[in-house]
Amino acid sequence: MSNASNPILKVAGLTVDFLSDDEPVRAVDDVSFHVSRGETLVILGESGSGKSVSTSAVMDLIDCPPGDIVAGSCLFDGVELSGLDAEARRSINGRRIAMIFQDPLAYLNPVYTVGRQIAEVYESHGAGSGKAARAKAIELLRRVGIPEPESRVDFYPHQFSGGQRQRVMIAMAIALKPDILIADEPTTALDVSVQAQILDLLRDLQRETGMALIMITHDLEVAASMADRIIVMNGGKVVETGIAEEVFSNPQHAYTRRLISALPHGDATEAPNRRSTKIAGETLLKVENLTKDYVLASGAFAGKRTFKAVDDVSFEVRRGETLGIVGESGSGKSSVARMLLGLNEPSSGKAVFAGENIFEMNGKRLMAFRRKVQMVFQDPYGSMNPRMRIYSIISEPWVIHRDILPKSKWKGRVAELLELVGLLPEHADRYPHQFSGGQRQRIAIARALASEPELIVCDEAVSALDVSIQAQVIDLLADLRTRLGLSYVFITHDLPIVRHFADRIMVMKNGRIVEEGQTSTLFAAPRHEYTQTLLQAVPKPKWLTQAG
Amino acid sequence: MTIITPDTKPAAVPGSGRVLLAYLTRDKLALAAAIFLAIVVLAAILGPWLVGDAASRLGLRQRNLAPFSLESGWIYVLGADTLGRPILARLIVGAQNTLGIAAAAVFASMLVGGTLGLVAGYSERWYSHLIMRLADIVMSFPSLLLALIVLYTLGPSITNLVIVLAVTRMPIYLRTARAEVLELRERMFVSAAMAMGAKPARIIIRHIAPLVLPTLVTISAIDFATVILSESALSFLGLGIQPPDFTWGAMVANGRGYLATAWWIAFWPGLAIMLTTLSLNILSNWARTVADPQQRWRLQKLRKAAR
Amino acid sequence: MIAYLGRRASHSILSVIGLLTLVFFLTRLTGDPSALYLPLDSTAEARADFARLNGLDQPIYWQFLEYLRDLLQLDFGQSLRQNRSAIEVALEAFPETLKLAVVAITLSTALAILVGSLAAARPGSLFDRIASLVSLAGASAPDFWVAIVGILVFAVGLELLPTSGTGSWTHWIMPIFVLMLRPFGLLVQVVRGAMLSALASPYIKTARAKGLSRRKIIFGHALRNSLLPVVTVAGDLATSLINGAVVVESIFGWPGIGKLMIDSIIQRDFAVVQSTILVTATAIFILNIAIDLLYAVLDPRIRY
Amino acid sequence: MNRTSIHTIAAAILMTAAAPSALAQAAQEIRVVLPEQPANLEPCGTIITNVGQILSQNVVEPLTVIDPVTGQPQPKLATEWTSVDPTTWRIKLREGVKFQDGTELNAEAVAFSINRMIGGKITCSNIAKFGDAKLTVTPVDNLTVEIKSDRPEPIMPTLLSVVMVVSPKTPADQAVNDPVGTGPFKLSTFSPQTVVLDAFDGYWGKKPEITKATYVWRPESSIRAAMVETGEADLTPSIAIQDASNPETDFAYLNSETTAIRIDTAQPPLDDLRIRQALNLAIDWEGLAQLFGDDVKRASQMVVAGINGHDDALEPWPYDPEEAKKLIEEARAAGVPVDTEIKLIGRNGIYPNGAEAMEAMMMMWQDAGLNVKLTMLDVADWLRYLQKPFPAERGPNLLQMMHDNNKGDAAFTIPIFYRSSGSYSTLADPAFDKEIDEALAATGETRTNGFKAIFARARKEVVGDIPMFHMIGYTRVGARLEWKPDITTNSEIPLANIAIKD
Repeated sequence: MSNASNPILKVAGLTVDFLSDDEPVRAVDDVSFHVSRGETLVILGESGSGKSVSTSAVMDLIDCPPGDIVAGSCLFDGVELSGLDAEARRSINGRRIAMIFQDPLAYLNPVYTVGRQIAEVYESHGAGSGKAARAKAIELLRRVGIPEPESRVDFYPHQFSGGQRQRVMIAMAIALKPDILIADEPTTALDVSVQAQILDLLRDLQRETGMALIMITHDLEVAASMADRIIVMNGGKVVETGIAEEVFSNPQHAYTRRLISALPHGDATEAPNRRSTKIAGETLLKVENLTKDYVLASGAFAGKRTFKAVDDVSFEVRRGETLGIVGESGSGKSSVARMLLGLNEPSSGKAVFAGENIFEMNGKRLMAFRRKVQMVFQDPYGSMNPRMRIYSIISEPWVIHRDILPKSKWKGRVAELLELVGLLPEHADRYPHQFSGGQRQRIAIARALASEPELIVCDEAVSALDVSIQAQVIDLLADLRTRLGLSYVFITHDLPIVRHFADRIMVMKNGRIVEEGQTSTLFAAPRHEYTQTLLQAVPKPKWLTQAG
Repeated sequence: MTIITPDTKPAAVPGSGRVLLAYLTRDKLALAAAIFLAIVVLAAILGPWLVGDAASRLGLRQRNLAPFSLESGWIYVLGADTLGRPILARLIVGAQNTLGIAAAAVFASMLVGGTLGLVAGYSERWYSHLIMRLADIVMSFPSLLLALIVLYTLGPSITNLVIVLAVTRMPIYLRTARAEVLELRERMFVSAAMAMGAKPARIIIRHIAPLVLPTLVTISAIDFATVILSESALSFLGLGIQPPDFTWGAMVANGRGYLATAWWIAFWPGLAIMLTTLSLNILSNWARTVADPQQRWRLQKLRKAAR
Repeated sequence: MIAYLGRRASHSILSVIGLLTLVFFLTRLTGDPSALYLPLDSTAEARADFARLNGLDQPIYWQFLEYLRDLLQLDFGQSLRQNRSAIEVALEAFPETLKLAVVAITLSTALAILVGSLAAARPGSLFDRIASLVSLAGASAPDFWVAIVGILVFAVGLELLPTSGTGSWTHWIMPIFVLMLRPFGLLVQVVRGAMLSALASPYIKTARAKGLSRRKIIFGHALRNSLLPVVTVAGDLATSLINGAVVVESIFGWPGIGKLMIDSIIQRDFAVVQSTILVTATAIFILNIAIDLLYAVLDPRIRY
Repeated sequence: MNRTSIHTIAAAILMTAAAPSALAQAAQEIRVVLPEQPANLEPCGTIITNVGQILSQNVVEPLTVIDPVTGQPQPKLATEWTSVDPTTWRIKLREGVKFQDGTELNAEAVAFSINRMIGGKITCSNIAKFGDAKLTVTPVDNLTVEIKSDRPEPIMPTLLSVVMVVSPKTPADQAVNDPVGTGPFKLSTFSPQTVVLDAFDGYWGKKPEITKATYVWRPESSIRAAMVETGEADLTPSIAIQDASNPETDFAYLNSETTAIRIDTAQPPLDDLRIRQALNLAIDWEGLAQLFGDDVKRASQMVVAGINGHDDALEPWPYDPEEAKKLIEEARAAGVPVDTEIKLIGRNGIYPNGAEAMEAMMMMWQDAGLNVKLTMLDVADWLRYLQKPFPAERGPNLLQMMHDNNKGDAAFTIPIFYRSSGSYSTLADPAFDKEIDEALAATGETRTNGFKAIFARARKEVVGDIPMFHMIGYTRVGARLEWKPDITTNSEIPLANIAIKD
């Protein structure tokens, strides 16, 4: 399938710096790649690897300054792009090379209808305007699978779901049947099942138009499922390049190997088991018939319209156990967490913790409860006050709960906690923004541990992290559980992550529990249709699917 | 388990003095503004000591003395006012009242407005609604009427002038603080603190207020300029600072009748006001650029790599 | 939507009532108007007559109740100074101010959008620097000072424009110019700032990837998204103009509500003070609601 | 098109647009620019400057007018007056006078006008000149009225100069903004921007040259001056001294206003005569005068020359800082609390450069060794200090004042300022009261000499005030007008006296 002899785009020796007060930061260092018609090239790398910058350079999307294209050539269909004047360059963008982005909500202009934004592509390249452009836009929307395109063409981006928005972006990109489509992390923010649909769409379109596809991703499974060829980037450099199957089956570079080993494999035997070893029989938390209604609108005549975010959920967690709650966005899993932490009020139901209903607690009792249950949040950037030093962040529970620790011992204990989570005592003087995402999540765990809890609720605690870091943080959590006898409620959208960590798994959809069971049982024989979909939605390597 | 150390060196924080100074030198206009403001502040602090009582000593024989003549001494270089007092000396002494009043008014309105805004934004109790209605009322309450009421009931004094100016500017801070809080209280670190059991007071003071403050400080720079101008408008209407106290605004207002015959009486203080407010605006623009990670590079050295 | 409007309107009415109550009692703290309306050498008897004629001899809470009773019958009281209905005086002056404010705010917003977006298109360029400096300098000068210098230069010195007053369109030039200075200066900064952050938004990357022209990106995509903060600030400035064009009105002899307000305040013409505040406050609250509605027009994500 | 030509065209457009307003003033029409908008046009308020300057002698006419030179009443709508007995005056009215609404002027109309003034149903400023006198008016025949007062009123003919006669069709129980009088002009428009007067064809006297007068108002003196300079207006009765820079058009006039500082003689240390004398001596009067122009007259008493009772021979206080210091030291030695803070209370906008004058005087008194502190107040606040009852906790204070007596007789001055019952008076001297009462009851030479003696005693023995200056007003008159201001200009600008040069 690859047609390396006649690439449509050939990038050679691309080097991009970002300038500031310090030494220039080299984002992309001597990167070369090429792609041919009908071929899919995947650029794989973790955050900060320079994978997006290299394609932005091809699209002329880098502002210079502060960007600085130090060297490199981009030969597109025989034309050197870097030497073109603005007008000529513009005629290539959108018409011959198109691009889609990670977060379509941000990348679509919020104040214009999608129809207008699609029609704009035709208008600015002289390919139709007015009614004709609109008709074409409707056709495109139909092609990318937007239902009722005739009416949805006049909707604004925020009126679509995440997957539909990405479809709109794709429609806009393929409007003029470009030679190359660059897809920058197109499925990262989407649920697994939606991700599969979008990837299918991209594959179909590529088959139809014969365009070259450059796909940027950090997700090894996505990469494997799409790539003909693959280049792996790390620290701005290409560390490995080759035919996808070869790279995956026989990685040459140490970094690639590390990435692939961090992957939570479908095959249970390969990865270390991080499940609990000792689970006491004692029930720590028992949730009964938990329900949360949100009032959508209340009019004088219409009456209340309510939406059940959590619908009659019951489960229990035993001491030393890890319960995984899995569900896609809108499944109600986070609402459960917030109610357990007392951040939101439930509409009805009970949650008995150590013999007492959480929702009826107040005053002293509630304070005592808050010591025993802690939370680790999804976003390690947002869950810490950016103006507070690490010392203040970790010691805050002691300020609130005066009886935990005398002030004289705080410093020592902060150092202990930092070491416990794999950081250094001297980090206590720094601010959150001086740490990487994984390190911040360790700090969040240290803070959670500060009040000596019995249960930690982790809400998507590793979802925002790079794959290799995810594994490290889960290792840490597993290790702490063993050492401190903790229990976890581990909430995630990513089924594979909990496979080796959770003892039991509960799958949620639309506020209800659809399936619950021991992890191994659930993975081996998913009973519910939805669980099966989730498991199957995990992308399969292209070479396997094509072979099969 | 691997120990992961943070990146070798923390990035240059745009808070450290040396970095800020470097950014300042790269924007010549901002540098000039900063130097001018520094001089004005120095004059305000040292002024009375520098010129002694020259600013209030009568010189009826030097009435409306024209500027740029050194015959009567250097202090008369900018001319003399209607009572023959040297304008230069009055500018220097007037800086103290002008800046003092503006600073006190801005600080007071930021403090009160900010606090009320924090409360109104965080809580949804009845008093939050009351605060918002109160803000509405203050917004549509004519500042002139307030000035007169205060002038009449409390008497003419600098403190009372500060009260008037502070009250009229307060809603800006209140609304801004509230809007910020509405957004901040949904942030995860606030949820985290709540989950830990932190009381509302602690969350507001420890977690939300420090993040609202920079926005309020940015507004206050522009507001400082507004307050100086409002104060001079009050003087124009006779409701501002009352003799024998004076500010630049009052100097312009009193000298305005002489613009056709002795322009310097109103010109110099007008220029002082203009340069001061202009400098403040320029500096706050500069500060915005510094604070914006997207724009900060404009103030950086941008040394390119060797090719 | 209608529920929202209803809620806003009820809040506004509440605020207006609160405002009027506050004004009623506070203004009466500022002294007895009879001292100002009667000659200095009037007899005590004449003063008593005056108080009786104007209802000032009643206890203040009684006066307030009477005021409320009259309000319900749409009687807003008599002007002490002008011998006629206070609301009539206020409504006569208000359009004059409104004309000035509307023209000044519209012009300065339009100009500021043009200048601000051009400045933001090439940040740091000569145009950007000059535009910022000039607009800020204009916004930094005391307006009465600019107005008087303007008259001396353009009317007396160059004899190009009339000094003051109303009449032909030339009479509008200087007052509008002076009124525009500050809004224009502030708005240029707001537009520029909003444009810079809009131009750094992801959707601008999309537009560039689509191959749109620079002009379309700046005026089509970035500008439209920058309008929200501009509308907010322009609304605030319009509010202050409705309340405070007093300096310009006073200097240029423009018979607006600001001048009326200051005259009434100084003369303790309480009924007129209350009526002008009723008129301006109502206008301000209507303006605020209109701005909220404009938000929804400008940003489809906003729905009430 | 290049830039220069754009400029030229722009300028040309501006010129043509501006031109009509200047040309619109046809030969017989004038525009007058006043400092303030008249609040209303009630004829009973003509003693208020901005009402009187429009209405007085133009729309409405009084029974008598005061001669600006002699201070004596002259006939206007009244042609003769005789005192029947000490409390009764018989007034003969002019014949053939018609109101602008066609009604005839007769005794009934005059009785109506006076009863309207004194009826208490409208706020009437003019009536204040009569003090607390009770009047009864009876028409004797068609053109004769008899006015009785409850006590002797020797200056009744002078007082009649504030009686503006209005048409009997005027509502008696409410103030009006559309006065109808007998004057040579009738009111045409009264809007928030202008007052327009048109000539009245049926006027009884000589027809004025001017056919139409438009009044506008601008608070800024420099703008009023500019308007006359550019021809946008023909006349402004009041500009600030610094704007009176063109001798061709700018005329100074003694405007009957006298400025002074009142000393609160009841409060120590001001109850000590030496301190009061020192206050007078410590001021550099010549320097201070520069604030008000070269033409101001140093005042030794509260009325200007031409007012019955003014004493030309009375010397004002000289400037003698040494003597002032000496007096203060003497007082200190005698145990007077010289260092007590004395409040100098000024009023915003009382007269041009008023605040500057207060600042200057404060500095001079401080130099002399007195602890004087200036406070500037708003009118209403200042009035509390001016008029009885004074605020209880007022402390020692000096009050900035200005007195305007253009009614020809010191009776409008002396009792208010110097009698213990006077509403501005801080004095309480029964002997002085008696002297005042006697002078007020007298007529002719006795009256004049009595007043003179009172002024002399106030200046030399009592020292209850610090007379400053007899003030000067400045007018700017457009080149095409023939008109000079006089002492009455502050209260009236009769259009009939204005001529248009060819």
